[in-house]
Amino acid sequence: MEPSAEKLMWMYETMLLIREYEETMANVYLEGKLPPNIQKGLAFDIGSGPVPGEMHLAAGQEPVAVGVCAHLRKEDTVVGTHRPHHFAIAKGVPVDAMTAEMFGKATGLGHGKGGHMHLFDPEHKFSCSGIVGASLPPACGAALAAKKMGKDWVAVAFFGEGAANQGTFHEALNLAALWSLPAIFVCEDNKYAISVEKSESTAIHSDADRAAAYGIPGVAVAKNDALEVYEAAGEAVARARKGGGPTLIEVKTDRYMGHFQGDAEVYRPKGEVGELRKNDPIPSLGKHLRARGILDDGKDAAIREKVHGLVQKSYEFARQSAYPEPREALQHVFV
Amino acid sequence: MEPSAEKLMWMYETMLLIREYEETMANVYLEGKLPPNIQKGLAFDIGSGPVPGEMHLAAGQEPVAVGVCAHLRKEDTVVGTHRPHHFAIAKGVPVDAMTAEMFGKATGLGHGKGGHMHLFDPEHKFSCSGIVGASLPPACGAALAAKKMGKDWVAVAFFGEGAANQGTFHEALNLAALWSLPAIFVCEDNKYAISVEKSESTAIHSDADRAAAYGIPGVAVAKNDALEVYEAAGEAVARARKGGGPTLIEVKTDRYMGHFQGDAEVYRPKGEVGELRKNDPIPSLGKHLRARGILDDGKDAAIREKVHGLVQKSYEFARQSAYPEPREALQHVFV
Amino acid sequence: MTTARKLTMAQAISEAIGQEMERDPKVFAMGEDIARYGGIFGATGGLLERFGKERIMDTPISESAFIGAATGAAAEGMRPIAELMFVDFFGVCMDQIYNHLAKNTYMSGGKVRLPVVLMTAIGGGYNDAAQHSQCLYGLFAHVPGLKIVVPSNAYDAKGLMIQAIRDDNPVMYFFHKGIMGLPWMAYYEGSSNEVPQEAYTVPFGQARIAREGKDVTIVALSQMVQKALLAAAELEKEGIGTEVVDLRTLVPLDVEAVVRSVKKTGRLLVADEDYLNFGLTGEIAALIAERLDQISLKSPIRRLGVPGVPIPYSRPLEQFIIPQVKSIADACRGMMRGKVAQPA
Amino acid sequence: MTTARKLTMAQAISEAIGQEMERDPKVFAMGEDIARYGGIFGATGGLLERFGKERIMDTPISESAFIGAATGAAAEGMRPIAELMFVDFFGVCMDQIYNHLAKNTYMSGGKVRLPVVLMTAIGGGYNDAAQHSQCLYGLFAHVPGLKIVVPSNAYDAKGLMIQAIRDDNPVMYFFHKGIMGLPWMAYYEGSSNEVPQEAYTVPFGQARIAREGKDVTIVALSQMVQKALLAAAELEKEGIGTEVVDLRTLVPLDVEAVVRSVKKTGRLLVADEDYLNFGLTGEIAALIAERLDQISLKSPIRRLGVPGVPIPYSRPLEQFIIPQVKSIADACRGMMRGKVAQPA
Ligand SMILES: Cc1ncc(C[n+]2csc(CCOP(=O)(O)OP(=O)(O)O)c2C)c(N)n1
Ligand SMILES: Cc1ncc(C[n+]2csc(CCOP(=O)(O)OP(=O)(O)O)c2C)c(N)n1
Ligand SMILES: [Mg+2]
Ligand SMILES: [Mg+2]
Repeated sequence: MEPSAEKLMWMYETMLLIREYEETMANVYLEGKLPPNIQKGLAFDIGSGPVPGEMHLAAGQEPVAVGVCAHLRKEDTVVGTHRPHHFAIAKGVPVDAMTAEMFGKATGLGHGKGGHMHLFDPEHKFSCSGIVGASLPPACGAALAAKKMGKDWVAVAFFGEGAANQGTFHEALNLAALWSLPAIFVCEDNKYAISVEKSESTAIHSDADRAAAYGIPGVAVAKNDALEVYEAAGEAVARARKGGGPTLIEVKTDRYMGHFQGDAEVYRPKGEVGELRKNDPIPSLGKHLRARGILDDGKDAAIREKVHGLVQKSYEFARQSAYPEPREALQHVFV
Repeated sequence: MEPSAEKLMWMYETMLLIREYEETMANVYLEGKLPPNIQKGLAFDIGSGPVPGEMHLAAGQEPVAVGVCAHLRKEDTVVGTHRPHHFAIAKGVPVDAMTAEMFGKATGLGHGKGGHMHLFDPEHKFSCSGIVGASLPPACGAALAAKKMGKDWVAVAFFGEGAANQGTFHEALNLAALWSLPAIFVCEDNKYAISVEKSESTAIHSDADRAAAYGIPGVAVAKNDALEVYEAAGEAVARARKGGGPTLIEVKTDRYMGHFQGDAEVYRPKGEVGELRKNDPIPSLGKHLRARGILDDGKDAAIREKVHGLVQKSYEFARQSAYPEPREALQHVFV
Repeated sequence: MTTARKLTMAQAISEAIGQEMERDPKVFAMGEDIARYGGIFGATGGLLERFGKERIMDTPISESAFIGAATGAAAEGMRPIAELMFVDFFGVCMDQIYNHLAKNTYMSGGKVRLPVVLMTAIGGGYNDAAQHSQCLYGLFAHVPGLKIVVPSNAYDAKGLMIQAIRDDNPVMYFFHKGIMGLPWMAYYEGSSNEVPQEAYTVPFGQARIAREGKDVTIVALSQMVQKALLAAAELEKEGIGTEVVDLRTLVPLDVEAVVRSVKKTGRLLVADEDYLNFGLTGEIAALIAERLDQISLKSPIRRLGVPGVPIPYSRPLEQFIIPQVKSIADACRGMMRGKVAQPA
Repeated sequence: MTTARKLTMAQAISEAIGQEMERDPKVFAMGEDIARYGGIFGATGGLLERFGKERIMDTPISESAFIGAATGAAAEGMRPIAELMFVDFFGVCMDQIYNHLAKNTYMSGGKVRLPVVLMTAIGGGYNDAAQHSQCLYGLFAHVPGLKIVVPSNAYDAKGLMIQAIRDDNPVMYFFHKGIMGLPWMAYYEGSSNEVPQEAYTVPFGQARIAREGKDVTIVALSQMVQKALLAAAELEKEGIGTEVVDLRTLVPLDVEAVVRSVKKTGRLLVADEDYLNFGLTGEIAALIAERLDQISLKSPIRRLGVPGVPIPYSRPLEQFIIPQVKSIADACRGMMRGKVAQPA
């Protein structure tokens, strides 16, 4: 199922947007965290700078987000992970409010209360969680609600290969299969859960094989490629919309940065990332677009400029926005 | 692998013991719980009588316990469930102290502190839990300890088909497979989790198929038969002892009584239990023994008498024993 | 016009759920054995027959999955009721409850609404031992983001359940097995009372003065209110006037009702079936200790609860560690003889 | 002879574990990223290299499985140390912790010994938001069956860890990220102190008077001790003498140390980073409120803690809801002006 030219352009542009977003964040995140502006003796201070706290970036994993979200409508639900930006951007979450959230500003998605791992945008039906494996049950709930309301909406839960060993994976897949829910479970296998390699966490090679335990289709996407993800997700989404129940998709993908920013990556062979970057999925999609005749140098430059402008504007918006008043901390426990 | 005559006799006798134990308990449990000795308006009072609280009996499920435990040594670990008596008896837990525990007496396995769902006998390496799915992780731990200590001991976790949808099932099987632990996971599929039929809880027919999710052998025993369980368990135990890692075994078995005593079983088709009892695994094993020439009427009567005496003595022991002093409630939080 | 009949608490709860399900098609229920079985403690009795299995849904034994699904469905506008069969099982699904259901509204800056009722059975006294007899509402009141409802009788149970279902926030609703009025478990008669047929609400955060008295305040909730009332009847014979404050909800907590009563009596006993240490009893005591500039005590505060041990199985042991009518009465008697030191 | 060097708390903890692993082959450790990574907060730094991956074991992200496995292995005579990376994740594995690890000894009548150390990171202050910044030791102290250790400095951390490993009971060991002395997170200098090279123990249930004073008692633990000491230094300039009681362990709790200090000062502030309601602060306040026949207060008791909201992400919000040096000092100042009502 070859995507339309429009979809292809959307995927390409969105991947560029994600990549530039993440690379920009990697830089912004370092602001104020390095000597001499931090406590003496520290090499880096996670709690300083405009964007404090943990930061998990998804550069390299763009194909998973865009290949799936290319099939989604606004009414479809996406639940992401602790590494959520690529999903959020691909689902259409406004980048400025998302950035402001990570700056802890009042204009942020959650008035600065959530932060990087807790981005909630009910309008675009996006949420995520800092707890590994926590995305799957709520996605079942969204799918159940769609079914109850008689809609052909679907719900997608993303999670890492590390999360596939959490109990929620099992419970949610069984529930979704049992109730034939319009849910798609997408495992991002980026080979690592922080420092732990998949072979040290998972008894089998491909999590797609676990679909058999629930009698649902399991699809392994062996290449970090937007088009391959697009194809697998297309079938799954179509099946779910038609009432055909859930699908488990595993995508082999690549994490270009540390688990979190500041990760010294002692566990990774030197040069691994360099090797991975040789298969960067963005230029390879670009090549495909050019071969299809829908991208040329001029268009490419225009897209990149647009993306750059959007990213710059978002960070600027975040920087310029005001912090919430301290006492607002006491609001919003309940609606 | 046909069991030795001695093993066969042990299995037969142990099944008879379990059956008589459970049937006796069903009667004793009712003592003091029925009108007119209870609060006006009640039909039954779970908190009265010599054995108060919940009571889950395993009549009909004897093949699972004896078929597996026939392969075990004293040093092997068994972790049971909320329905634990058949496992405990087959593992060699002294029936008198076990009964006294359920009478809440000071001579009980846990000085009356544990009760029916919490039988601990470290000497015979038996424990259990009232929490569904909780047997699997500690069995992994016992297996890990055996491995660390360089012993060829194994650990068995029993659990119901309902428990196979709990997250611990998944986490424990992956861990055991990953670390190649000498563990055997035995699922008792008695078709119901309280009132919920397996088809309403589980997306696939046989939980044995879930072994594929962990790359370990999965064996389905389709008949409620001690010899078939014996065979499947024999392979699994032998493999585990040799360092070959874990096995998942599912046994289709039958629950002859309510989920707990007092269960009106509104969810069961009338007559179902009558049908199930036609395939009672005890007479069928008896027949096999007779065919092998190791059982005759005289021996059968002698075994039954022995079993009867043991059961009677156990209940008598429990009845005669004293309650712990109330203040003992404050002891044993810590050793 | 109000038609009242005497109902058990189980009947009152299932009536409340049924009425709300009729009123609002977005309400549905999920849980283990809640459909054909009607709930192990009868909280959904008769509802399957009326609403069918699309709205009264039996689940696998996958508490994380179905409670998490309740959160997800609520975010989409549904109003799920989930039953956690015994509160003792919270440990298999606590993450979905307290890191998500309880926090998503806050983390979203109030954008996400999660109208979920999570109901669950609590309490001991019938020898179900350490894994099936706990209360634990104090633990849930400790972590932020959940409203905590703990009724003591059928009338309140119905009104609080309707209030809970209509609330746009996550509500945990705790029913004590020993006041449900089940045909198979002893219960306190006082918990079955007159319940109007019509739907009505009991607001959160308003304690009920279950009995007025001038000498001692007993703060209690759930089954312990029934025990306190029996103790109060005893004490009355001895001329001791006992005021029983039924908290009804822990979050929100009616601090003023407690303060008002203790100001009047000068003596406070907190009687509870939850664990004594680091929980409810300490909180109530602290509320008074923080206000000793306004409140004159006649006796040190007393607390009764389960004293830092798991619930033992054996009857004499269990009876010993759970506060009983007699221990409540004795504590009150002791307080009548109490004194406090002069301020330094 | 004792050789002391200044160590960070992370170094002190890993040193303690390493020394015990050398002494006792039954000790081993399991957890996420504890091997090659040395633990996200350095508690197992350098141990993989010394002990190999059979004894320093990375696990899958399956907390129920590996913590349950710790229980199972301990029952067989091993002495596992398990790390739950952040205490905030307890919800995925609480059943294995509190229905099994914490209760099996009791339910077995004392027959089952479970020498497990479950260590975990706590605390906020670096903007890790609602799911990675909690303390929650109060919750674990509330449920019976777990010893609860919460060190405030490297010296105590080492001695308490060795004590924990040698204890035959389950011990939960909470280290605050903001006092570990990590090269990538701000920490309080007072938490890095002189630590003897040799193995030594710090007994459980013995609070430490971190500073003596005559006017106000501050009861605190973990990082809050460091904050209290800084507040005390401020207050000293104003002539207010502050006694800082570092609880060190919550179970067992050194009630006498608290009572003794409050008897002396007549004023109690409980300063805590855990949730304020239904938890630690209430318990400490109640201990005094129960003893008002022996203790004369000069001011109502004061409590500081996180006031019933999830931990917000944004810096000004987080700083506002977590008690700081200034809020501690202010509370003490307020208490110096406090009065209590005359006994009625
Ligand atoms: C239940 C739980 N356990 C542990 C963690 C700590 N943690 C955060 S991310 C992570 C690794 C996740 O690996 P994976 O699922 O593969 O996702 P990736 O980071 O590779 O995107 C861990 C262990 C957590 N957040 N939640
Ligand atoms: C985590 C948890 N959830 C629910 C229960 C209540 N419960 C006790 S037994 C049971 C059914 C178990 O079914 P199954 O595993 O098939 O075992 P069986 O009773 O058939 O032997 C349930 C739901 C529990 N004890 N623990
Ligand atoms: Mg990964
Ligand atoms: Mg079953």
